[in-house]
Amino acid sequence: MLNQTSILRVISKLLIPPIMLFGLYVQFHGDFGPGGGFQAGVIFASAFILYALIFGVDNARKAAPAWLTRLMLASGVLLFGGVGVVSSLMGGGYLNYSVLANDVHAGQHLGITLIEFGVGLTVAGAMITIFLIFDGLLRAEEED
Amino acid sequence: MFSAAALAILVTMLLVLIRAYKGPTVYDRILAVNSFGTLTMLLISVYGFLTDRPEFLDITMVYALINFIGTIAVSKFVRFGDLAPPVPENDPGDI
Amino acid sequence: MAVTAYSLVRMHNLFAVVMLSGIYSLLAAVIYVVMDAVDVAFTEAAVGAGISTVLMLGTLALTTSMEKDAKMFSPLPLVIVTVTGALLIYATLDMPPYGDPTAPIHHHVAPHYIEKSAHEVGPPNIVTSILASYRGYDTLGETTVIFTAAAGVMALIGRSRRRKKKSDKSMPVEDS
Amino acid sequence: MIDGQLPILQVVLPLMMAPVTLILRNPRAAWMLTLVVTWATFTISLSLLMQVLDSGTIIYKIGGWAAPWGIEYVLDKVGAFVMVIVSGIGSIVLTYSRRSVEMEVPEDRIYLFYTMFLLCLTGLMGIVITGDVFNLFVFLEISSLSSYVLISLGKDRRALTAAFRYLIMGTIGATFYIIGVGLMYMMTGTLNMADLSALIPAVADTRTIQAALAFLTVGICLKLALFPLHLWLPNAYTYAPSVVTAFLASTATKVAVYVLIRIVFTVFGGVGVMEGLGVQHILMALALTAMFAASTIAIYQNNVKRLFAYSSVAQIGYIILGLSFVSESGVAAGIIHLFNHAIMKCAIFMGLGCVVLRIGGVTIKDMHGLGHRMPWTMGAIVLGGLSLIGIPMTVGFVSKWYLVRAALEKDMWFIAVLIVLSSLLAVIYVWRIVEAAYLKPVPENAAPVHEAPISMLLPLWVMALASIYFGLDATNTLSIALDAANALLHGGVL
Amino acid sequence: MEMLIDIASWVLLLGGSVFILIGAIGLIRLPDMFSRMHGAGIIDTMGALMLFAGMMLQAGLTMVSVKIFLIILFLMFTSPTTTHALARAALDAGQEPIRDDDPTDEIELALMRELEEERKRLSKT
Amino acid sequence: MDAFSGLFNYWIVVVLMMMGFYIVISQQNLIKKIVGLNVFQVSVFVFYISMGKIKGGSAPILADGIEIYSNPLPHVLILTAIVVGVATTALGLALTVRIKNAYGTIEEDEIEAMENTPSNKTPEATS
Amino acid sequence: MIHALSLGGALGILWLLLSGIFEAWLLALGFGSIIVIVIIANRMDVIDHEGHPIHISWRALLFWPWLAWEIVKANIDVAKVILHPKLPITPKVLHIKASQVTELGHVFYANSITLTPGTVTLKLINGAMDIHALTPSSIEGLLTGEMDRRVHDVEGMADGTVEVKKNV
Amino acid sequence: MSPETTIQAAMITPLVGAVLISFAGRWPNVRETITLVTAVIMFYLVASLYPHVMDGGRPSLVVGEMLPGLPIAFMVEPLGLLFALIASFLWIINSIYSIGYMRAHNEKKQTRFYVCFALALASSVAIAFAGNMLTLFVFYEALTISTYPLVTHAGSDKAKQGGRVYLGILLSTSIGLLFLAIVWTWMIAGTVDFTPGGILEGKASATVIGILLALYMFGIGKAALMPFHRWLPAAMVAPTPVSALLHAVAVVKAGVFTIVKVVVYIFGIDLLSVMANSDWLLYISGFTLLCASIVALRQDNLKRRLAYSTISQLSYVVMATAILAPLSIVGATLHIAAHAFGKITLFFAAGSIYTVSHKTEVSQLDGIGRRMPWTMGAFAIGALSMIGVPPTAGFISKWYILHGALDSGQILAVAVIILSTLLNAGYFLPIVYAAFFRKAQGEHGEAPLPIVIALTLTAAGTVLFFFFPGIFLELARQLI
Repeated sequence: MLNQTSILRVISKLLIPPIMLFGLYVQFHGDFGPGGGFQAGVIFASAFILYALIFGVDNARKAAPAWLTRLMLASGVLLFGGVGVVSSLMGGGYLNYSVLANDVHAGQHLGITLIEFGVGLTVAGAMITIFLIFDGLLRAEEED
Repeated sequence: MFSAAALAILVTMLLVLIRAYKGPTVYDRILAVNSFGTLTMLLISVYGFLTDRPEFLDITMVYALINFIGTIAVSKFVRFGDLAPPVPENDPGDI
Repeated sequence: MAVTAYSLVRMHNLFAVVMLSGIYSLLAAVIYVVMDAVDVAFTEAAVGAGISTVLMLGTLALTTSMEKDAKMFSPLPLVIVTVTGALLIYATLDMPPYGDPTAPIHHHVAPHYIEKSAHEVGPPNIVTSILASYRGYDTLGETTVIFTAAAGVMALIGRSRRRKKKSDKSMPVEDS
Repeated sequence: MIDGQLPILQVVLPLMMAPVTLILRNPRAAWMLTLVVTWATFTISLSLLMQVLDSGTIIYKIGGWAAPWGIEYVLDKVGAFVMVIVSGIGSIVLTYSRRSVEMEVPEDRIYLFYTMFLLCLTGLMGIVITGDVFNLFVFLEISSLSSYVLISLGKDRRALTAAFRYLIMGTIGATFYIIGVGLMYMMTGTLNMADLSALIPAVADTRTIQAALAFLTVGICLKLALFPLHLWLPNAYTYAPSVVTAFLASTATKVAVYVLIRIVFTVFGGVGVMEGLGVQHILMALALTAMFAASTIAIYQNNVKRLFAYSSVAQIGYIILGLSFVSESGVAAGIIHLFNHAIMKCAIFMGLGCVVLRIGGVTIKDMHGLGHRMPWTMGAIVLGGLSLIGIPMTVGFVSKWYLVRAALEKDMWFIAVLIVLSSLLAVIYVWRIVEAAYLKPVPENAAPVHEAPISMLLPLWVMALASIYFGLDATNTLSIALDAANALLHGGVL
Repeated sequence: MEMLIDIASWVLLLGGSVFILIGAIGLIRLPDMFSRMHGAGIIDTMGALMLFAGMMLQAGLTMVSVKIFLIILFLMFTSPTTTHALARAALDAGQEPIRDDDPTDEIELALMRELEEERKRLSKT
Repeated sequence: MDAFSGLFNYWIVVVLMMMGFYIVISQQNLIKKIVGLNVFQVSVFVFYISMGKIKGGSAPILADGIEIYSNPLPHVLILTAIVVGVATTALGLALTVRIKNAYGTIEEDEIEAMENTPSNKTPEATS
Repeated sequence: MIHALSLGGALGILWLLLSGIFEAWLLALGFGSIIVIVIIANRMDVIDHEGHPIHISWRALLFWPWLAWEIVKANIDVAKVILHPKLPITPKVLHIKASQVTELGHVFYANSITLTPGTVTLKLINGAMDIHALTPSSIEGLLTGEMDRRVHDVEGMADGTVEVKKNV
Repeated sequence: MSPETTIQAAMITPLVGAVLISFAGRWPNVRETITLVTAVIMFYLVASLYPHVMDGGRPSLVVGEMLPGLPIAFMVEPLGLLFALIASFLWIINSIYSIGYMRAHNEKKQTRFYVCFALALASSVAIAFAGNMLTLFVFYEALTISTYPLVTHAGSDKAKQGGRVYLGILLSTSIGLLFLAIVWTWMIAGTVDFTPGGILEGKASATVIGILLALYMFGIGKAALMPFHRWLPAAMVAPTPVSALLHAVAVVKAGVFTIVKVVVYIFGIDLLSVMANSDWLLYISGFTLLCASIVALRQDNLKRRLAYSTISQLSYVVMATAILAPLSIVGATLHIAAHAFGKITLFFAAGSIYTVSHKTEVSQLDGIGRRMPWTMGAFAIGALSMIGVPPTAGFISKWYILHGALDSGQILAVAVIILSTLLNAGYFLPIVYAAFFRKAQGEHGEAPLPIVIALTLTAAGTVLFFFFPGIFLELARQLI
């Protein structure tokens, strides 16, 4: 991408960090307002998609290599499941967060935050992966 | 008051939609969709005030965001995708 | 919305179709907001208008943006759809009217959430409480679905496409 | 303490291992892990079955929330039984899978194949065990999505279109299902099965509930490929990798049937609904059509996998027919056929997988003279085929016995005759293969062929012998099926 | 004061409504894609600004206002960017704006020639 | 008349659903099918959400001074369902891409035509 | 480094603005988030003067109101045209050289032009832009070069060191 | 060894044999020795049950429950023992014959042949000892399946065709009719155990009984009642030892055996004799009897002629059963045995002719008796037995049947028997005549030794049967 897209480039450089922050904000404020892990993941990923759109897939791949997205993808599920396992190990049922802390509320809160984070991780990972694959194919085709 | 605004927005949406349907080029549609997105943002915000629960502006933000990224993606797509719309390419380099 | 849907049927330019489906999704989101489902609207906005559209565009770029001309009109789908629709309309006849606070769904399970969730779980957003705690298991499933989709896309069109291409050529049709 | 957690472990174990295989990325390691997991689930489900048989239905509250508010797991006899089928087939197929997968799936996708396999297993287990109609939908989708991927991993390009068609029809089915669930929810306000079954009688006369039943049934029938809705199945089974075919053919549709049982008998309270609303007759008609139409189509197939795919459609007809009798022996016949058909189809498709491994194709022509070239493989396939026909000493006979009995009990003479006739159609298509394998000469230019590797033969024969064992000694399986049928018919207790 | 703010916000809201309507009409009436962009611009800028400002006034100094402010900020950054991106895409695809065919003055002609040369140069590289 | 207005909402939703459904089953183009599927599903979601709405209710986020909340449960369900929907879409699109690679077209009837020609020949040649 | 810090700071403010909740737990999360984002941004290589223009002076604060006013004027202008029964438009494409030094400046200028209805930046190449204008009056506004000057002012004394970097 | 263990052993022996044979496939001598040894052991085991049964013992054995309430059970009663005795004894002889035949023809896949043979025998014995209808059905089907590879042994298109007809008719009748009948019986009676006097008495209406009887009679396709007789001629493509197995040792015998067993133990003679609507069976079997004989007259292919003869002979048994007189039942039982010996002799002879001269048509057999005196001698004895001329086995059985028919006043049956005897003579005697009194063609000698031994033995058996019918007669009498 030559400097043809200078407008896009500059603006998106400006915007990407705030978008990511917004994503994380949504992630952690799901308790209070609308939103939660899923939406946060999507927003976070969309920041990344924007980056990939502007700076190209290759750069995007450098910033988020395959192993990283893969790890995000997997660890989100693992985190979610793990919270469940831990809670059942601690004597509650599966996904019974109340036992995670001394206080029911604190436990629930901790649990919810953790699993939402897991959701967010997976979703972000998934979205980035899917997008990059699609876009990567596109590039590959152009090269042909 | 807000309802008047909401009504105006709805009418506008309708007009914009007409453009989106009529085309005639892809770009007109994109333009229309983009405006439509803005209108949606406005509508949601206004509706929030209409029902006295204006806290949900986060949604509006998401819309703004998605609208932006969506349009960028779209225009990038029509620019670089190998599927330029069926426009006779008489002399592409000329303005 | 109906207009959007209708024109979706008629449109042949796939690109326009994708744009319209984006609009459709936006409209749906507005409706969600109107119906108090802010979380859902949030998600629909992000997903329907955003991710889906982008993905569809990617696919269009990889395939083609024009649909072939209309084929012969076949009545069968129309019949199926009419029957299904009629069945649904029939089903609506005994439904509680829209927005009726006395409808059964507002009296069996939901009140518990509304009244107790703050006490039992904590967060003021009831949707979050249900999503993450009461029905946390659904959410686990949901996460898994997303995981499945991503892994599936990886499996289908993931990298190392070059190699795949070769193998595609070497054995195009197995039993011919 | 672990004991109490078994039900959840059953689903969560494969679920959590799926990401691990994704991270591992090593085909062999992924296989090993998956193998361990599937056998573990099998063990667990066996012990759960014992537990259920001993002490009745197991209920597990997820997240510690009581039933209508949270999601609960309910494992009754039918569920435990189906779960044993699914995990058993899964573990056998997986033991068998390594070589076959290496051959049929691109190498760099193998670990993803196992990821998908685990997810599919998760989904199926989740469906079986859950006591919540919406949760069921979620797991249905997990299993469906992963099976779309699994199918499209086949090398033939037609696998792709097959998977796509499956995706479209499967999603329509799932959407119908949620429409149905929505309608039910609208009238009752709950999603819990037990709760629903308690609340539905009060509103059973409303048109909404009737429509809900219709939508649920159609949606599930799409998934289970009941006759006019089966269009996705033959191609999907034909072009999917053999392992996938073996697994899906013997589990996925079975689980869908299970869902139908759950909805119709547990949620809607069975007898009244079936008889009152004419569902019974519709299902019966469809099942009979399936049995005949699909078997007839099967006779004309040249691709053996496709042939057996159509035969699956026909066999699903048997199962549904059994259910549609709404009598104890009928439902028991359905359930037992569920089990039996899983075993025999698994054996057949695994056998075909061996053939693919060695010959490269499974058209009738490829099978020529195969009886002498791959005696063990063909032997197992023929055993499976005999079972399909319903020759005594095989599991197929047991199912047929009960089906006919159920028909006669209801004085449905005609249907008994039809059942018997349709199994004669099975003779024809099975015998086409037998003749090709044993009576046709080996093609002259055929390359020398070895018998399939022992790692594949062993699981194959375990299944083949199982189909004989359970044909000879069906008391255990039958008593479970009869118990389950009894429970389902009398109040549909979970 | 209360009253004043109310009136101000009403005016803003009404004005915004009028402007978005005008923008939409422009979107319909204007002859080609490039000129329509101006119509869309009205919606994005004036309309949105006024409406949001009206809402801000209603909300007073709360989180809501802050958020609206952020939204406006975001909009002001993105809206021209998207418009530009779109225009570029259209141009690159060979879409040409309708122009008044007789150039008003010499300067413009010269400018255009220059432009054309530059285009050619670019297309070579 | 009252019943009519109460149900009118649902009827619109039903019409929408059926349009989506019609697109899915009548269209030949694979992408359009997926779009149709989306429309179908989204309409179903709207149906769910409209179930949960209570007249005069408010979004189910607890706040002071608000008494009536709409039913949050459908929202939760639909959140999940949306995710499932997008997952399906992604997979469907990926499949479409593969199909395009393998066949060079994404029109169903053309694909069928391509499939039938060789596969009809093969058995004839063999038997 | 300084960019990273300032980005962190800006993000911190943003977080507080968005969140409005000052609980320790959430603040900690916010802090963590910011660190993560800075790291990612670093990876993405978007932290530089373009991505985070701290050097833009306070003059921006003066510029924006002016711009807003311009926008209003232009809006009314275009609105008139649109509502005019004859639709008296004379679309033209102009070529303009921007006087700003940095690309950031160009972008600012271009965006400001687009933001004012009646003119749209079609193309920006090394400070040379094509502008599509709807009416003669909107052209006039451009040809006076006032906006150009003002943006230049905002850009401030952009240092050449940064200038070199960006063309790499 | 207790009788129970003996039953077990008798059935397991051929299975073990089959396994051993398949392992010994590479060494023909070992393989054939095993076959013979197995056959002998099995015969010994079966025979050792004889005294026990004669003493009135009914040793039984329950292997396990196949379906709830439906065990796989065995019980030795006289009829079954008779059948088992015949089958196991003829297996020995047939094995000897097979060895000669198969070696002389250099047949391929001999191992499979012997394995399937052993399996078929195992099934036969299991059928013979079956304690209930389910068990019988199970092994009935096993017999069908295990003989299929034998029928299609040649692997040619013709063999395939024959195999199709064979399997098609046998499976469709058994699955289509017999199976239904069994399930239905079970539902009516709550059991399918073989019980003296029947299990249906007083449990079902006359119509139902009639339908059931029809289902059974036609469902037992192995009894080759018209119109389900076509599999027998079709199966003639098989090697001669297989034909012998089908016609004499196992398959058709299993069919008629099942019919007798069903009539006696499921319906009960008393039940049927008071029912007016069982007469049709008589007519059908009579019709089959005559028709098959007439068709046989017109066959030039020797084996086909024999096949049609079998069809008609089987109908003797069915008819004898249908007469429902105690004596005729005895006759039916005896005829199973008599026909077995006679027919195996005939087939052995046909095979022997084919082995040496490759002649298959009746018209080619002129003067062959001079070149192959042993063979044709045996053939003559067999033919006489078929006709029912003393001193052969056929006479005794026919005599009992006639007696029974006369006793119960079934004049029609008497007429049919007499007529068919004439027909039998009509299609057998010309062969014998031509073989011995026409001029010979071709140059060849007597058949290989094992073949000659085998057919001599069976011919001798046929004659001995006439003089010492005691063994079988006693058993048959116990039946009543």
